Amino acid sequence: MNALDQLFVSLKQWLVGLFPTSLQLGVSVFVSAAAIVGVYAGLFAITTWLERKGLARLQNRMGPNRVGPFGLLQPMADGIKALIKEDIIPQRADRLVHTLAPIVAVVPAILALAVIPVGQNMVAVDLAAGMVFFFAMGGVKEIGVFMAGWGSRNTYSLLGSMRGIAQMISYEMPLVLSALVVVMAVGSLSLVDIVNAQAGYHAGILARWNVFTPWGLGGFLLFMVAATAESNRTPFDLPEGESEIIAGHMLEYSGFKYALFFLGEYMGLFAVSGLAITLFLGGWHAPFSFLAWIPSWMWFFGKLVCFIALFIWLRGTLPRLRADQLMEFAYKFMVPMVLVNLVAVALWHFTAGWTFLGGGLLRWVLCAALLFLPFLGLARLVSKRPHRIQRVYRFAE
Amino acid sequence: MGFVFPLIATLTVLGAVGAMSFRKSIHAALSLVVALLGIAVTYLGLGAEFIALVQVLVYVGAVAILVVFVMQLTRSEGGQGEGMAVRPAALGVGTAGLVCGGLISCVVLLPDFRTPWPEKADVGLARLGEALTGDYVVALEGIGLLLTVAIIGAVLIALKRPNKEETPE
Amino acid sequence: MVVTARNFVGSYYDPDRLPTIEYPEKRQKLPENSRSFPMLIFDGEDPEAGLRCVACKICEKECPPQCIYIVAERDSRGRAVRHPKIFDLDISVCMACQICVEVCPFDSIKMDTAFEMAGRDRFGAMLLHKSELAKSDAYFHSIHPSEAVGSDARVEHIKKPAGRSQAAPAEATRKAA
Amino acid sequence: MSKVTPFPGQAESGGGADQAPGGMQYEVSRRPGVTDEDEVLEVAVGPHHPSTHGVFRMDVKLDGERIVSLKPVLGYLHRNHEKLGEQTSYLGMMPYTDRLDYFCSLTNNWAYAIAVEKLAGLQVPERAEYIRIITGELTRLFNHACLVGFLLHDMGTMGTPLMYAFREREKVLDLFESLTGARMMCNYQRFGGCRNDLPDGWLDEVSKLVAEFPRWLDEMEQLLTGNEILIARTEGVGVLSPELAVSAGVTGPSLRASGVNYDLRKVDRYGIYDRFQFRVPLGEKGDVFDRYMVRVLEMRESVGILQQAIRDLPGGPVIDPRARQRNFMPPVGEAYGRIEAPKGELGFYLISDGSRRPSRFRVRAPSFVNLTILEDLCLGHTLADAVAILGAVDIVLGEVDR
Amino acid sequence: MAPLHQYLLLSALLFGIGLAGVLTRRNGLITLMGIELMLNAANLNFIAFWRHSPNPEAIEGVLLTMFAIGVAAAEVAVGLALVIAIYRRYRSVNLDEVDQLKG
Repeated sequence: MNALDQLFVSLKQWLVGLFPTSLQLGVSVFVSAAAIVGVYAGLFAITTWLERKGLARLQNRMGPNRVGPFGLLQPMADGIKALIKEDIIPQRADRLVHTLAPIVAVVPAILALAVIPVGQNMVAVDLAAGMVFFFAMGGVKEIGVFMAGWGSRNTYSLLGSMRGIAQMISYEMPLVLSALVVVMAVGSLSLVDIVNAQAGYHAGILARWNVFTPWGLGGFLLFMVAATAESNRTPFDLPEGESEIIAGHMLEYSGFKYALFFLGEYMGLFAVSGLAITLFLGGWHAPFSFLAWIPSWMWFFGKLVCFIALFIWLRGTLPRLRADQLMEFAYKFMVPMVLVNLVAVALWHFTAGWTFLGGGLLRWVLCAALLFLPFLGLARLVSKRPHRIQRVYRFAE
Repeated sequence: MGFVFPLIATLTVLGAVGAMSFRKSIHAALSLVVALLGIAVTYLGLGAEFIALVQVLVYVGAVAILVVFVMQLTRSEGGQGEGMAVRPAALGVGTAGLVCGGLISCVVLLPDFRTPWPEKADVGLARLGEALTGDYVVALEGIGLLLTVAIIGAVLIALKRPNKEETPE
Repeated sequence: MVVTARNFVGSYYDPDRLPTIEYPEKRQKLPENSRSFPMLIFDGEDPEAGLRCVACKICEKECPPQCIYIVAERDSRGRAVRHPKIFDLDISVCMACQICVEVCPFDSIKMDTAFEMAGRDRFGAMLLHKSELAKSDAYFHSIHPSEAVGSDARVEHIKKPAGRSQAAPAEATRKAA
Repeated sequence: MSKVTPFPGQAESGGGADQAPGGMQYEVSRRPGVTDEDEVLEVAVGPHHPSTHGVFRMDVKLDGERIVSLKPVLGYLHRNHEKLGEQTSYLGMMPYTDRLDYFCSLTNNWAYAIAVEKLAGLQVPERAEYIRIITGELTRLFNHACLVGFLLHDMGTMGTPLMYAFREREKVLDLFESLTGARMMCNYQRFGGCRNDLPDGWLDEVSKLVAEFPRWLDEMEQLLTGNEILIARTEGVGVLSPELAVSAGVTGPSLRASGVNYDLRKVDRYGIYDRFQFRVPLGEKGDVFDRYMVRVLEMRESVGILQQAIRDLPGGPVIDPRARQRNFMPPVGEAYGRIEAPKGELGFYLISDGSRRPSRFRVRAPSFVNLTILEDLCLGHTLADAVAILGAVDIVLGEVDR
Repeated sequence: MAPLHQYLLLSALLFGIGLAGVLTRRNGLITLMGIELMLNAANLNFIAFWRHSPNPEAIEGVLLTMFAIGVAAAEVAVGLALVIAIYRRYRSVNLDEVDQLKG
């Protein structure tokens, strides 16, 4: 099955081979870039369709079924509509900042995708410090949000962009620290090494993924919460809270620039889910050894679609958090929990030597306990539910 | 690939000049971001890949946003358009020109800056890590302490004290 | 979260969880009582002669938004004939409240169920004239069967077998339904 | 007085008192310590806004995210309803009452019918009373269900509970269409009873729906009441103290959520409500969560009433045969008929001078009165809360602006 | 890679621009940005000389730059806090008006 697995790699080598050696470097860079943009833009179209159909089915509706069979051409229709729509720039807006904002919002998200290993030796750029590159690109995205908010000189978009930046900054720390846990365990910043460290199978069956370790599970959950906040998805979709500030920083945009913003948001979503898969769910490894014959890139994109389905499910169900609750949750719950997780992985590292009979299990339970107890304490501090909601409702005759 | 450095250098200088001369301070902040990105790319040119990434992460990701945030808070992004105050500008630019001229002259005159680049092993991250936690661990802990103290100090200074001393009306 | 999942899965097999009716292809069966815009009833074949309406203008007076306009026919000597020359109804003004049906002593105006009245022209197309409003009694029986039976009894009572008598029709005996 | 700038960011117009559209000047209550030059951001949560339940504007002054002052601006949907009442006959006004609170047309008809019956002293047959109660309680069911849906939609769920509520509402609207002919604009009640009798098979449709409704309610509660974020967003937000509620004349579920036991069905015992056993849920704190819970509990009570009404629905005429509809001329006098509409106390005040047209046609709309306390609820909260509070106050602009 | 002296020229130019900005502009934020530029120019020098050093294993230059970036970030944080405090007290950001020593 190696042929199918390495299909794309051999395809690229064949393509690069066509050119004279002097041009080969440029061509291989171009082919990788084209592959990334092509694949993820296609995935973006599928996700918009999936989102509309999924949300509809959650809400007892049909979802698009008029444009093409089962509404499959709906993303095409949306794209054409975005292109045709008139592109209005508010008269008082700051032209340059207003037009540059979508570009600054989209480009970093796509660049971040370059670092994620999609399949066996199928990674566009194998940086030694891949993780730092990913988070650097995450940082640049915020400037795009600010430029959009400030550029359109509108109170709602100003409020939206301020909320957006505050949210992104305060959730960047838990995101980076929960990813740091894996770096400490694996010992390298390069994503390819992290995926290779998760190769192999426990007792021949279960894959050796990080998520099956206590600190991995904790890290995964924390990472997912921070990722939802970082990519502005419900229940943290405050910057573009429709019912309050309409479309937040994207308010004064129409036509193609508005579509660019959504492209940026979804690329951010793919990037963050891709990173979660690489760090905790074993990148392109199969979960069980007997399933290993399926090509590697199919595993990666399969998991990515599952993540997208999870985000859509979340978006259909949960209401939105308020701005101050969001911040309180970030600093009072996420940051302490992530620090505890660092301690847990250190404990895991130093108890690696316990190979006696109950050692593995005891080690697992010990780390899990070290994580779970602070979780209970912090949850009580932040949550409102347990002690204050017993409302007694009198019934008058 | 020789043309890369001059292009990036001019971009950085233009960004820096913009950062200092735009009337609207928001434009100044955004052109500072351009300058910082230019410097990050020059680091890549020099082979210090990790530093370039850290530079983008710290400066563009955090410092620029902080500056822009404070501009919003202090309502100075409108830019009263004070631009370069004429009289002191001559003095300021003059002294800066002198300092910069001195630097450039010593760079141009001293011969030993023209020697070719030696072979440099790629700085492995692992070696960097060991050095940091090895013989430079004191500096690492020092920078950690410094950052925490700075954050706490910043919060205390900027804290909005509604009651204690009312701003004189 | 579980509830939305149950709805998501349910929408594939449980009809209750997917009530959508794809309108142009599949149509919802309208209940018998449903009403859209008024129509004039005529007996027999000829819509002009068999028109029940006697141009008494009660519905024109009673209609809350005043959307009916009637001009009675004049015979050679200028005396009003019990037949409307013009009976215009502006369906952009009409709010389908069925007051005209209740107050009409001659059961000549009833509520139709055809609701696809969209037209291209905002004013002309929306003003339905007598010819477009007139519908046969058989059609009335087909859309409102139970109501039609009741109205037939009253109509027989009004129309004496030999032509319409001049005596005030059952004004005294009839109450609006 | 604070300066009024209709568009944010525009040059500050000169000093001027707070101009309400009608030229009325009133002091804007404001949190101490916040002067105008501070970062007071003026936002017009304008008539064209996704969560104002219709055309309704709130001029909000924000200090950061906190609301400093909130001034509701109404009148966008004013259709001159009451003057129209003085030019149209009594029967002609009945279809217009559907357009007041276009969400619950049958309770509007009922209130108007009660007012005219009080004016003319008409008797309503038993069967008509039961039909009125069945249609009234059905309206209350889907009104509260849709309110919960809209409230959650304002708080950010992408309309999922709203769609579930609309699914139930569709069933009830189909019932109304088969009974009265139209889904929303029913125009079904007449002075002295109802326009036509129940079509056959209608009643067991209703009982089937009433049997299924509690199952839907449990599903909604499972989705919402235990929801951590909903509790965080509504608990302690927009607290309405009983004293303020009573003095401001707030009625309906918002009043009962603050713990005041005032339900017209128990106070006036109009129609034949005294024959039914049902309880009135009262809240404890009066915040948005209580208003949500009181409405959910009221839905359960309404289901109980409907079951009792279906069980002992008598036969007999649907309308008092002696009542005249067309040239209806009530004796000279005045009357005020009021019912417990889903949104509060809906009242019609009519003065008759013996002619075919009322000489004064006044509507006491619950939404309008409940809206007066919006600013007191929202002071100190953030903009997101103001939207949730407005959702919980449950206003419909057709009724507010008349 | 361009010869070493061009990198030094670039950092000298940046330093000059930063200094000019600090000296001429009255807005507190622009001065902070000027200081930021000067710090970056210095870091650029460190990296240029590190790359130029004959000893292949030397990484002191990179380490020093990382610490310099850390210190610069801390400095900006405190500087901005000061600017906010000044704004709250004097209602404006122009450093010329900040001339009273009283608290």
